[in-house]
Amino acid sequence: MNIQCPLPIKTEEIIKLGHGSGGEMTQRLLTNYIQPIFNNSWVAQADDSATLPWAADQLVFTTDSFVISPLFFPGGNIGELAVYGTVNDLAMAGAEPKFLSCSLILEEGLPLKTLKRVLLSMASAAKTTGVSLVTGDTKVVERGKGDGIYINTSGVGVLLSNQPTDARQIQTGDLILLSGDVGRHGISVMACREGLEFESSLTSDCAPLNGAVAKLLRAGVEIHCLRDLTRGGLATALVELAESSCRGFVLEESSIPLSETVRGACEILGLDPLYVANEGRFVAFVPERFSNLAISILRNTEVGASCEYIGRVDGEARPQVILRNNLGCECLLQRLPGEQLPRIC
Amino acid sequence: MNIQCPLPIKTEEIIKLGHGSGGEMTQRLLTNYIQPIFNNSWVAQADDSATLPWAADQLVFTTDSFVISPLFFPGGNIGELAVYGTVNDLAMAGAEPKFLSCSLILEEGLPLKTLKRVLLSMASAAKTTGVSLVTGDTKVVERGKGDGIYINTSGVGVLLSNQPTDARQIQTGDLILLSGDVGRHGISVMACREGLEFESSLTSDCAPLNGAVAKLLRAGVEIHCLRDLTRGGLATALVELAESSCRGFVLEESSIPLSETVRGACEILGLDPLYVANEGRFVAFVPERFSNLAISILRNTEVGASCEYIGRVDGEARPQVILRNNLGCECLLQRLPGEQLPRIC
Amino acid sequence: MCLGVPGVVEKIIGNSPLERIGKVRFGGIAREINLSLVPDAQVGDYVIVHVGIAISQIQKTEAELVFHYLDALKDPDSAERS
Amino acid sequence: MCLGVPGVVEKIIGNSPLERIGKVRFGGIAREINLSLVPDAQVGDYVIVHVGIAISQIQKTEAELVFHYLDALKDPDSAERS
Amino acid sequence: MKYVDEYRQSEYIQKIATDISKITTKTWRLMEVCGGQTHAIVRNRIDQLLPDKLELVHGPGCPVCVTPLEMVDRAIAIAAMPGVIFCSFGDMLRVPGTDSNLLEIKATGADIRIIYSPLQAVQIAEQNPTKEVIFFAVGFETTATANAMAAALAKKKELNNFSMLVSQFLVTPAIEAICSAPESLVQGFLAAGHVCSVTGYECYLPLTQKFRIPIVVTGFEPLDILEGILHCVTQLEQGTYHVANQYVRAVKKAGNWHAQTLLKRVFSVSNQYWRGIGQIPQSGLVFNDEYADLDAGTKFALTAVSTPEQGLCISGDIMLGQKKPYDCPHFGKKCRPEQPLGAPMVSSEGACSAYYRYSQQEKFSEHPMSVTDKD
Amino acid sequence: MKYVDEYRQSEYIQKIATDISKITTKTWRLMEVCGGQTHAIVRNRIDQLLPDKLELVHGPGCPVCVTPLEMVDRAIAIAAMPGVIFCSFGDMLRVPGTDSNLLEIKATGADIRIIYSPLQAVQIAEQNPTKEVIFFAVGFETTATANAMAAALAKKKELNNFSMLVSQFLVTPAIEAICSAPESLVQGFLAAGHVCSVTGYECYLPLTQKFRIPIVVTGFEPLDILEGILHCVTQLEQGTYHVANQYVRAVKKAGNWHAQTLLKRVFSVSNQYWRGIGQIPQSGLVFNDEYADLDAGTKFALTAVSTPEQGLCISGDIMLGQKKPYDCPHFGKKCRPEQPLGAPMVSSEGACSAYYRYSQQEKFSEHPMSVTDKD
Ligand code: SF4
Ligand code: SF4
Ligand SMILES: [Mg+2]
Ligand SMILES: [Mg+2]
Ligand SMILES: [Mg+2]
Ligand SMILES: [Mg+2]
Ligand SMILES: [Mg+2]
Ligand SMILES: [Mg+2]
Ligand SMILES: [Mg+2]
Ligand SMILES: [Mg+2]
Ligand SMILES: [Mg+2]
Ligand SMILES: [Mg+2]
Repeated sequence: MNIQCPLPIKTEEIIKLGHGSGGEMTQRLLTNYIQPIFNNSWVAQADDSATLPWAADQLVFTTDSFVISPLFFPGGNIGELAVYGTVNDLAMAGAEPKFLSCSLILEEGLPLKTLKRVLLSMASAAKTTGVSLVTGDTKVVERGKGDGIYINTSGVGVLLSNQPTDARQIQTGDLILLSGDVGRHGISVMACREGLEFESSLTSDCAPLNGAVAKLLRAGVEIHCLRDLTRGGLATALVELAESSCRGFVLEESSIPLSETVRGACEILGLDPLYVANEGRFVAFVPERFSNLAISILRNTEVGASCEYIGRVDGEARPQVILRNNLGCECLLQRLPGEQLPRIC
Repeated sequence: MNIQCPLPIKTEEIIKLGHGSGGEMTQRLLTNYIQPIFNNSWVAQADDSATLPWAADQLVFTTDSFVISPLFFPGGNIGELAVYGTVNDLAMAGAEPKFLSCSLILEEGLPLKTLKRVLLSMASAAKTTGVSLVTGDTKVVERGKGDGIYINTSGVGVLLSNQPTDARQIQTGDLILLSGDVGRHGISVMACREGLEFESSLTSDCAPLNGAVAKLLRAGVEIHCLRDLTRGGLATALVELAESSCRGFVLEESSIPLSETVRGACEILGLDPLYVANEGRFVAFVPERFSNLAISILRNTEVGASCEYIGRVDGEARPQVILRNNLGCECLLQRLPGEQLPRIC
Repeated sequence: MCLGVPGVVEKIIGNSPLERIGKVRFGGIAREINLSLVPDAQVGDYVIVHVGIAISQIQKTEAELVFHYLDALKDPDSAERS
Repeated sequence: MCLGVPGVVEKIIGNSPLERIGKVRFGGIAREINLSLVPDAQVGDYVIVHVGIAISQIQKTEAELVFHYLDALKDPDSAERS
Repeated sequence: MKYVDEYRQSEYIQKIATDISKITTKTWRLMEVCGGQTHAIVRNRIDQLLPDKLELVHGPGCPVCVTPLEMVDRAIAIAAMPGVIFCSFGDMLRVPGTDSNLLEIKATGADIRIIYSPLQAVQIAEQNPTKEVIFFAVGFETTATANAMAAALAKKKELNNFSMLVSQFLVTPAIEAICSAPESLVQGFLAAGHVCSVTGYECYLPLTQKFRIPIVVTGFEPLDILEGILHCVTQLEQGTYHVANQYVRAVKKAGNWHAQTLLKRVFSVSNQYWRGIGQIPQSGLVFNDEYADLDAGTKFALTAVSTPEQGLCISGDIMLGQKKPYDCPHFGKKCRPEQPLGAPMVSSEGACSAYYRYSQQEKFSEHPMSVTDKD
Repeated sequence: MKYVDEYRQSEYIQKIATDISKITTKTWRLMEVCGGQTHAIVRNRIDQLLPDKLELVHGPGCPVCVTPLEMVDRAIAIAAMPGVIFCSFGDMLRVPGTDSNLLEIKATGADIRIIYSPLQAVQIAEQNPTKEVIFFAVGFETTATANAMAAALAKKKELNNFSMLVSQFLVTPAIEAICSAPESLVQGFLAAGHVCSVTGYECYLPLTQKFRIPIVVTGFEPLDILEGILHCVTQLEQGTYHVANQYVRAVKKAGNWHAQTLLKRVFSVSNQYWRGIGQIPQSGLVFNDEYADLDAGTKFALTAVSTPEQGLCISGDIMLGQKKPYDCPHFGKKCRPEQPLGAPMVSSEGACSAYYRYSQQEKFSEHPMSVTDKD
């Protein structure tokens, strides 16, 4: 047997198990990457926790782990996603996001420059959304036990309004306002996945929603419920809300915004765009008397420029979602059993 | 070529990618596992966040991801560890832990009954420590991109005392109280690792520390700083504190409790027990006048039965840790560069 | 069975036997498609694609027949189709 | 070089050529160790183990010599060692 | 999208639906042969546009549904072997084998890749010379053409780590079998447009005459299907029976000569077992001698294993148009999309699954969400 | 722990240290040959117990330090091959090769296993018949004995997927080389107890006579080392030079016959290159003909690659006792344990690393924590 390559190519600077050992290498990761990039007094203290000022008698608390592949996709990356995702969950509770934690699970072999890009994105996403990344953790897992980077962010926020904003507040007659066209995130990620590659100029809808929500609430718009559309797409989010609220929703297919790119990709892969993932879209349940105000405010935000009313809450009490399609027929929307797989027929 | 096994053995119930799709399978995981096991009104609401009462003007916030292999080890498992770890970080800030989040990254193929065991452990650990697991998230990663289960817990708590408790409060003359013998967790995990296996009756020190801390603080013991010993062991924790506090510490090797088992394992593997991981030990910096009170209270707790004063804060300002060994010589303790590897010489 | 999606040929890229490859656009996306079984399809032509392979070329004139018929239906007298 | 740790033989498990295996205890832990190179070591004997293999057997009497010498040092007249 | 949007326009749809209602005077039972048609019908709820007198029944044209249990078991056994990359279309992954399915085998560590095109499997084989790459080549004539392309390319590239587990079906013998069944209630067929783009429709001419039954080739858009129904009902009402081609824009009478040539180059016609239905003579496509070395069935010889079909699933009756999913006692109870008992519940265009997903609104009280299950 | 704790008792240690101080009247420079002794000295700061007149210098007895650069590069190249499991002791993983080290190669995907015993490598080979298992067999006589056991077992089990990349060193020729160097300042040796448990110490008799220098075999506990120093200084002060055995409880004059027999069965003596020092005649152990098929160096023939040592590291001078780590201009600056420039900074008993870790208290102002570095 003869070895082809007498010496391995010089490896770039990468994550090694030692970076997760809690020793000198971990310390350097903290002082050379995390602290200067996140740059606030809490991470500078390098404690295992942050002690924060709090001036409210309620606290909204949420968590999400981000495990996306590829780490960088058209229109975003895992770092942005991790900040926006948690910020959005707080915004959806009607809260102003205040503080975020950042816990990294790094796979041995990750280039340090990739980590740096992701952390810089997180810092800039935090700045955009007005939150601080105040506490964190870093673990390193062996090669083949991770996928580059997994990020968990948890977040705390304060309520913006005294009115509760959740599924139980949904009322018959509420209009359902969708903030923009659906499916961009899922399709733009799929477009760069091995085997399904296609050409498109599509970018993910990945965006922070707290600004738009704050504008609506501060303008006095009464919002009964907010929900961001994530993994299961528009359909799954609405089915969940129908169940939690014990109300029926009726949607008009023709009013649901959809880009030509998302349509094309869904056609060739046999996917239903209503079940494709989003990362910067939400639905708001608005009583009719606020409907003009709400849409005019949302239209003037970056994330809501293409918003539309897509349906309303039905008088009937059945907790279900009916889609009235372009042919005039009524279809029941349900959760998919598992992931949506590309079909051949 | 002939196939040996004509049909695969019936697979047990396992995690599939569909469980992370956000669809029906995800929903079932939530309603059949998470909600009944964590069992509180916030997870029952199944929102993406929890809105919690808060009656304090400060908030302690922390996060940790747990990536341990094996998932079950003598004396504990990843679920307990994930709850106690975050509870302990809050306790170390002088806080009473209130609410925890739980974010799971599950590897395709994980048996559901393993997941259930871990979740039940988490629920019981939460009960023991008096916290509620109020919000969560579940992601599923492809086989070979995880290691069974990774868990992130983040936690929020309220300060127990008006006195700040952190490295910057450490004062010259403070005594360093160590809550028990060191290295049990690291060695008991190593004992069941492939290739290093050895026989011992050792169990991990994995335990919640909030009860003991609360007792000390409520009894009026003035504590300047608390730190739990984790990845880098006693030595790394103290080096970090010496740096943050800009003080020098002097330790007496003879007063550091160490079990015969940990000693034996460290001898044959060439490891230094002061750098071996712990999960239920802490150091407290106590002014001399409270030293008798502190040790008598801590001795009466389960986690502090073998506690000892191991050293004191030196008058000299050099931020370093000196270990006075059994021979009467002085050794400087420093961080290890990376992980501690077994040695042959 | 057999999901078939119409797309327009934007470019012919390769032309070896069994590997006549073209870029075909479907709405907002484009993809490389094997055009070996529709050797007459040229840039601008529409083809029906199934699992990455074009199985037939769309006949423009024939495609319009149904709409002529339907448009004629407006006129209640011409409801019968040839 | 050559980390060598003394342990006590607790049990002889195997005895084939090159594979004389015993359970050896080191403080609170025990491990299977190859005893082929210390064929005389029996249960209760101490051996020096290097990378899983016993390389020598500890001689009890010889081990005590140094302590006799040191204990004798208390007596200022016997500070010289043979 | 051109050639898509036009065929979904509400105004045209309404017109043609009205037309159908106008001419329908009796009860007629039509079978849409193909799963893609079923999908279009149920997804769009086209049934809501049709007069009550018209009944649509679902045919056997879903490869996911008719691939024999034994073949699924074989696929699972091969995929579970070490050193193997098993490539499959997404829809085959959930099909239940005797004890497991491909998705579960994947979860326990098998390297199973979901591909969009058979040509990708060939690429994967080229890129992984040290692995055995097996492609699960299921399908009717349309997909078989693509499969043949993959085989021919692998041959040209002289890959010897590539093989295909074939489970291929022909539509015409199936239609003949359905018509021949004495208990058959089907009065007209909507034949599958994409199959006919390859095969043409000359083969249907003798059938219309022999069984005195209309056969209309249709496309898959709502307007295509409605137009096809209109053609078919028109014939039935008039008592005529011939082959009509609704899908003129993509189907020629003689089909695609290049595709047919390629198919013949690689495959030969053989007897074929259809899951739930049984053996149909001359209804399958297997490798001919020249391509026999690409046959994964031979390359990975499976010690014969008897895999009798379970008695629970009535998929055969459903695919032959004799029963509806609602008639199955397990439908929506023991058998649900996330836990299918039979293949028609697997693919979203499998008849049972399609019914389940889009017809729940009529029977909300039996909503599966309320069923607590072990899972 | 028996035979450990007694040798660490403060009271005895103080007594013997006092004894040493009492008898030391001149400046003496002793070399502890073995890295294990260095580790014990520096970790316990035994230097603090000795009179200023006594100087301890570190010898070449650390396999991590003396394994040639080329051998490390070879290990890296083999470990990076697909289909390979590369087994190594933990300490070898951070040793710098020309461009990389084993830990980095592991991080980029190589299957590198840290083992506690060479016998585990044999087990891994048995359990993974489809993989090539290579064990990086570094060491002096003690470890070489264990390596020989692994080789003999693999032979007995007829494993043909197992091989060893050997880099083995003999202590006696190294001591002779140090003594022969005209610039040598070493006046007495503390020989390595564990090596002598295998070899015995008869081989040292001619050396003491030829170079008129005392050699004392010591154990590795603090009391062992101090007693060894006492023996050595006693001889020096009295002007005598013979071999003394402090480690009587574990070392016999003739050593371990069984171990020697096993060593000879598997290995033969050869010339050997020592990193930082150069070639020393008859100072290595390589496979003899009967075991040649286990030689990974032959099995995975590496196209000869010139790997000249970098000029930066003065490890040779350090290992020959001519310089101290502090004398190296890179010590604690460019060269630190987490980023070693030379092998002596790698293993915790490498001379430079030991000095770095335990001697920082004297030079706090140069504390590396304050060095900001790219990393
Ligand atoms: S519902 Fe299930 S069991 Fe019944 S026929 Fe359909 S697939 Fe078979
Ligand atoms: S400090 Fe580094 S460069 Fe200098 S001799 Fe030691 S190992 Fe070599
Ligand atoms: Mg959340
Ligand atoms: Mg979210
Ligand atoms: Mg959300
Ligand atoms: Mg942490
Ligand atoms: Mg990976
Ligand atoms: Mg923490
Ligand atoms: Mg912690
Ligand atoms: Mg901590
Ligand atoms: Mg979530
Ligand atoms: Mg794994």
